[in-house]
Amino acid sequence: MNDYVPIVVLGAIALAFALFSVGIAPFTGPARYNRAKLDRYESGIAPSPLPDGGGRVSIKYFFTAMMFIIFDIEIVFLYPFAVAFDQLSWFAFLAVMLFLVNITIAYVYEWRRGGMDWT
Amino acid sequence: MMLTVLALTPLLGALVLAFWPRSADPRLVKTIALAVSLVALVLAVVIAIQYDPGAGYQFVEEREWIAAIGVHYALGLNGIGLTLVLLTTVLTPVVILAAWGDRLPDPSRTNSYLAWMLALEGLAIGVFAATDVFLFYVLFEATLVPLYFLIGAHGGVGRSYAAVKFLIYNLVGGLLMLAAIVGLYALTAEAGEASFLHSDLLGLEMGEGTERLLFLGFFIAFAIKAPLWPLHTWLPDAAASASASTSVLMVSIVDKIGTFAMIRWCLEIFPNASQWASPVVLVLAVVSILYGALLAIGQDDLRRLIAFTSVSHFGFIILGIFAFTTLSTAGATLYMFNHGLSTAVLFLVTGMMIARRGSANISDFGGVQKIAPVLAGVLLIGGLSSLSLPGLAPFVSEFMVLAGTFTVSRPLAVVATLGIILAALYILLMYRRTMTGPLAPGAEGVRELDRREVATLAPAVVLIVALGFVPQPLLSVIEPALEPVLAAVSAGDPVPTQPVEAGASEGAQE
Amino acid sequence: MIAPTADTPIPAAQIDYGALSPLLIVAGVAVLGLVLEAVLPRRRRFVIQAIVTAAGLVVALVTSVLVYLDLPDVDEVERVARGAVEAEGAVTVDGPGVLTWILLVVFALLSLGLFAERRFEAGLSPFTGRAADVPGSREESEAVTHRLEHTEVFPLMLFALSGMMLFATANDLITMFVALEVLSLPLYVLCAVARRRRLISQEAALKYFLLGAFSSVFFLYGAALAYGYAGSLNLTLIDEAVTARSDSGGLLLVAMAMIAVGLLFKIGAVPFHAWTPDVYQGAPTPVTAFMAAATKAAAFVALMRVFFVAFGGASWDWRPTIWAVAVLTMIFGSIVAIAQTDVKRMLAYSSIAHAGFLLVGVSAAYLGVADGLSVTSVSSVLFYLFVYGVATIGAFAIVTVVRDSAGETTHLAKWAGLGRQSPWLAGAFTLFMLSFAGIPLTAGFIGKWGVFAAAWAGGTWPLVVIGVLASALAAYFYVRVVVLMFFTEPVGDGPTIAAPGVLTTVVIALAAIATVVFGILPGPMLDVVQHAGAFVR
Amino acid sequence: MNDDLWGNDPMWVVLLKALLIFVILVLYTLFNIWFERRVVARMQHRVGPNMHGPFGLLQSLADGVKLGLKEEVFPKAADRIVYFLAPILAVVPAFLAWAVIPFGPEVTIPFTDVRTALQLTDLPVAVLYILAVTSVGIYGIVLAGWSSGSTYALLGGLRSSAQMISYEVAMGLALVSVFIFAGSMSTSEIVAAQEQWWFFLPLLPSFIIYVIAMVGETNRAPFDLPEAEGELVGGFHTEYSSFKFAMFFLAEYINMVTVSALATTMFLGGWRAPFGIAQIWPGANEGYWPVIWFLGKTLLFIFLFIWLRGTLPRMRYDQFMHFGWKWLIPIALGWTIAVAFMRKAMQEELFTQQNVLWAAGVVAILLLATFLIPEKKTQEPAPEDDHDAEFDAFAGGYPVPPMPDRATTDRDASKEVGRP
Amino acid sequence: MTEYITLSFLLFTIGAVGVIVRRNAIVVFMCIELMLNATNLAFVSFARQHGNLDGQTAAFFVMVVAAAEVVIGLAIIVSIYRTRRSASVDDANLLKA
Repeated sequence: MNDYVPIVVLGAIALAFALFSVGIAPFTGPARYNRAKLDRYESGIAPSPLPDGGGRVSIKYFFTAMMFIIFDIEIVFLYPFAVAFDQLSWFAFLAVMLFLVNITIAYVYEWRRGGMDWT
Repeated sequence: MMLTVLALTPLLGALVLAFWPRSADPRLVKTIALAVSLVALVLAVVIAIQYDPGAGYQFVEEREWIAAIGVHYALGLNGIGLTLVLLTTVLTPVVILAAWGDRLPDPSRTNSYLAWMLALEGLAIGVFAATDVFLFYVLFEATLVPLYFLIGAHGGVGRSYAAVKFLIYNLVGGLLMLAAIVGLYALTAEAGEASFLHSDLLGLEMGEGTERLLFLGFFIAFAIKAPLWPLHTWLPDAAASASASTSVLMVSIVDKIGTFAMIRWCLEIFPNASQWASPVVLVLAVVSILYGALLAIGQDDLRRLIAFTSVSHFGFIILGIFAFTTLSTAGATLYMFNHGLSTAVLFLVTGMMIARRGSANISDFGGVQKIAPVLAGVLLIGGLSSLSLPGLAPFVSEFMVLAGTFTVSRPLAVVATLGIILAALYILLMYRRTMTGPLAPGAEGVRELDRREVATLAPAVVLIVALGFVPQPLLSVIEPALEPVLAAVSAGDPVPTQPVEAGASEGAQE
Repeated sequence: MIAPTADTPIPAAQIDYGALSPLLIVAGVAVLGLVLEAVLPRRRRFVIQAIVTAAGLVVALVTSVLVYLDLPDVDEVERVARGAVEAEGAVTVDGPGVLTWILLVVFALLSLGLFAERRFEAGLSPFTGRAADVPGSREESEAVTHRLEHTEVFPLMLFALSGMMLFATANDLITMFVALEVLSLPLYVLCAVARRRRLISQEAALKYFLLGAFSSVFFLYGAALAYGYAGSLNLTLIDEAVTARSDSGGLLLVAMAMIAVGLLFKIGAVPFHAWTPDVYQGAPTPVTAFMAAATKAAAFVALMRVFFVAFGGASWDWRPTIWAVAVLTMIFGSIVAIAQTDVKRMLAYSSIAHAGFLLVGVSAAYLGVADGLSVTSVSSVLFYLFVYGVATIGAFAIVTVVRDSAGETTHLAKWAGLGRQSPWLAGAFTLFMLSFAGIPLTAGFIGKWGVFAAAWAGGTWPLVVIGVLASALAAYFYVRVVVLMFFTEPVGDGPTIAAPGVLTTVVIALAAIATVVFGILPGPMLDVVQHAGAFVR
Repeated sequence: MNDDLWGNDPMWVVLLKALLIFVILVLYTLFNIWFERRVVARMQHRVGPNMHGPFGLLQSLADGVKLGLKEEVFPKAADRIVYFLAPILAVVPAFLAWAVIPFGPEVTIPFTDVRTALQLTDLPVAVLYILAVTSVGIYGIVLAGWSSGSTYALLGGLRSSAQMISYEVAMGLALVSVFIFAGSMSTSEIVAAQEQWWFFLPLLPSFIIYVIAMVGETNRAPFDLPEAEGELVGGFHTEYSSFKFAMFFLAEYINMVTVSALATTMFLGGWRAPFGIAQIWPGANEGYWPVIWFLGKTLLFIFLFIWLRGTLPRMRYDQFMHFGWKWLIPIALGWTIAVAFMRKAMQEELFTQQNVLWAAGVVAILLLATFLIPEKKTQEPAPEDDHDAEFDAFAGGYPVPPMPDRATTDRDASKEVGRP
Repeated sequence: MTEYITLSFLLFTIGAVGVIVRRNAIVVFMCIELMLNATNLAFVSFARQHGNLDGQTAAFFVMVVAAAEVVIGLAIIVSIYRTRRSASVDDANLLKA
């Protein structure tokens, strides 16, 4: 457990620094009110109202997130496999290869069905 | 094989009719149905002739059916079963003939109407012949389906409600019996080989509590079937909505399954529990007798009236059975047969009256005997037989029941006798209101019986009269069959060796 | 260069691929389906997918049967049992398990007929062309004009099936959890892709998903606690810990309760039934059929496996709870079903009631007599699951046929007079209803008989009595439908009966035949379930 | 892992090391900003900052101070709490990642006899830890974009996260082969495993993939789409000013250093002296010298970043995603499988080391060659009436400017129909 | 060790309460994820307590399953949101209760 104490220490230092910096900002800078300044920036034109909840975003972002989850999980499985590689038998090796083949099939499927078209 | 053939004949007939083109001439269809039922009757008679009264179960068939749970396809007839098989086969042609002129809600469905009747006949024969309790249960429940459709699809006003009520009541009973059968299975399986055969169940060892529980499961099912107060309420509704032929099948045949099964299954397999329950059952039976009779008096609907008389009669039958004397039990069995006949006559005649008048209300009739004397005469005979006039068949059986009961419990017998008086009241009142006096307005259309109708009613009337004088052939068949039953019941009874005397002394003490 | 160092080699797992082959085949064909989806041109996908799926299922069926015939006998002291624990303790290939495989594959084959039926929607499948489209939008009508179809339903169904098969044979709580999810996730998706009434379908999917995920977390937490109690997730080892327990086992009780929640949810037992009616109603009818039949089968076998094998030593702790749940489920399902006006909802409540009846069989925990064959909890539940599943698929198949211009007409009032219009269809539906009601000479009767027999033998006769009374209640609403179809005048023009396609006809016919045949001659099937024996541990 | 080395430092040593890392990172960032500006200026034939301090070294510091003196703005539409926390969430993980980066071997702290490793701590899963912690930084970006309540910021945040997670996969896959060779995820052990061979040689494709992915990960040119000034103004930090903006700035530069340091550790032998030096000078890998090597190698990567920025134009978003998902990931996947097979073959002694090297080389060259093949226009079911069709600026969900020969109107759905 | 179990149980309870109380599908879903993570914590703690790896392996599987669940769940929620512009569970009421 002691391995993690230094991380906490470093984290505390970083957090203190970040909090301090962000915290003193109101005192270091000027504060001159200006309505336009507090509006959101939209390239110099009057900002258009935002719909509730930030409006709709493209479903493609959702796809990307989903694909990431799938592949990230794949990686989660690959890391222990990689670390223990030299101790593993052919069985484990082939099992992981089979797993990779499965992932590849999902990948090909997604590609073919247009899940990766960003244009 | 004889019994299988006998049961299969109407079933096959039903199948043929079900697939017969609907566009076919209805008369051809009816003729086929009648022919099939007559074949069954002939077969039954052949069986009856071959039957040897002293030899226990006969025409036995036994085959493994569901080996995994020890179910057999086992048939066999003893005297009681034979009596009821005869009743069934006799009444079915009568009923089909009576249904000749039935106006169905949907005329194009004559096929299914008759097919269901034949199916019911086949199943009923199977029930009376089954010697495996599982098979018995299956057929017992299966009879609900034809009856349900007969009431629901081919009945009159309120048929849908009546059909569902009928089904639910009987289903509840059936399912309770199912629970009990499950229990029997558990017992036999524990004892070694699971079996449902009547012969295997006879000497089954079971604890007192278990036995009573199982007995109740069976008994409630049968009490609903043979409408015993207070489980009878489905019957008047069903009878009021069903066609006359259906009512006959229902009351004269199917309801007999209840009383028949009390003897075969309750008494024989659970003798101790039967002993234990008999006081209550006897009281309920007497209540049934009086209640049915009283309500019959108050009825304006002819069909409901007959239904309530049946409740009363079933009270007698159950009284006879649970009195556990040879006399009363034999009387009860005979009563089943006789009641079947007399009720059939009543239902059919009133059915003809209702069809002519277009109403089932007694108040809509009056003075009919002036324009239709034969019809009135048959109604009178049926009625008189129902009130057990000496010389007609039911008298013998009712007397036997009362005499037997008298030796067991005098008060009950006395109270039950009141039922006879009440019976006279309701029958005669009904007859007077419908047949005598000035011709009621609207009743002019009540024609005299035609030849087919006479032919329909004749066999039953003849049998009623004949059996009134010579009941011996039937009794000789019935009595030997009852011996083992009573032996079983009294074996559980610690004190008496001669049931009649013991019963008498008991009665005297009360 | 760095030389490989094999300091402490991890041994290879021993896996009998032959015994697991049905499972592997189903999963493999599902993956193959994905490949096909990726490489085939759109126009030919549907037919090829359907054929491949069917072929895969048939092969799986044959191998399952072969595996079943090849199961080794276990020389247990007391009872008949066949099979062995495979795959390093993760999967038990035993009699009941393989039998469940067979059942599941049969259900899947029957449901496949409904999945692949393209006769009703003007030559399109019952699934939406493009699930991403907003219902009623221009894109959707475009999808229809271009005759788009989601052919992924076939692989999805196979994935769900593989999950079910694994679920029924898992010998390890975590394997079971994974299987639970593998079976659930495709079903969630399948629920959402109805062609007609998409909003309802999506809503059903959402409810199913949220509640399903919720309950599976309960299962999982229960598994975690069981692990905490026993130090292993393996059912056999948990059993050892439970049998040898010395403490009061509070942890164990909580674990069992939570695992039970997860499993009872899948079964649809009260009080975890809330999803059933909504999902059954909203999901595309073929999916409902598949789900109703197969999920229930898999979940029941899993339930029994967990509670008989792992927690068998604590049976007196859990049995009263299961009794209570069984009673509640039977009565609640039967009573509420009476008030339903929608066929699919009514069937859903009926499925709840049936879950109750099945639980009666389970709660007895009757393992049979020593050295003899008799009705046991396991065998009776298996038989019941079979007859219930077949009748359910048949009934839902009929639901797909009764339609009007807006698709299926599931309102009961619209079914009035069906018996006049198409007596065969109505007759078949009646048959299924009678089987549900447990009328003799239908398979449902033997099913009910079996679970009640097991319950009585297990010493819970009050449950049997309550069960038969609930059956009578249930019979009431089944009969009501029959009354409606045969004895009631049709409203307006009555239902329009789409001429059923060949596939649907075959499905209905097979289901009806099975219902009758196994009602009259249940012997062979009963023999089979009894010879399956007990769970191998 | 050496058990008595990790987790047994006295508290003051830990504190000292943590502080040192913090200081180094801040200073390094200031240096890097200056370095970048100078190098880019040189590439553009300019001079770059040269006024403050020697060679203008203090320019960044001056800029930083100036930033701090700017007015702080809370936009009207912002979600104030999240808006406030986002920069913190971005910067803290950036620092944290350095907890497990090895700067050097075990040394004696001057003026004492305490021995300690030049590494704050080590974990059995150190690399995983780095990946995890840096991923948390993405939250800072997404939340900043979301909480600003501005379209530009939101789009920038979304793009940024989409981009980072897309390249994270390739990066993660590239690391798998390193783990296979090192047999560990601990940074110190990975460095130890590179005693003979730096991994970038046998694992050249992994190295290349990693380097590409790391540029994508840090939102640097040519992959700096989230902050693409031309289209998104400033991306997720459009609405930020003052110290909060400075935090994002700091986080970006630290991340740059982090991925460089990770690249150094994973592929370039970490703190080990460059090939040859150790042979000539035995003391090169001892004491505090390795810190020099380490920082030098890191600076090499920083230079690469700058070089890329000075050379390459920014990619379009779809090109970027296309490249990541359809090139990097399959190649990384294929390479990983190949490495696994090779390693297995070595285990079974099917190959001699020589053969493996050759094969690796060949494969690497082949893979490199694939980059030269122009991508085919595949599968696109050739839009029948491409030119006549009305152009939809939002067809794929992203605003795309119209080409000169196309008119802009609403949806062009014919293209979508082809794929359900 | 019990602290970890207690914490996991607390998290689980919070998640469960959240599922029951909250109406937004996404929030409900996140609560479920919280419960999954609580489970993971329990698994890992028990693994430590028993000194075997089963629990850790289980946590692995749970993570994968949770990810798969996220994919499916979000897809369903998104599709509902697209058609109704609302992620509230109460707004999904076409199916009568």
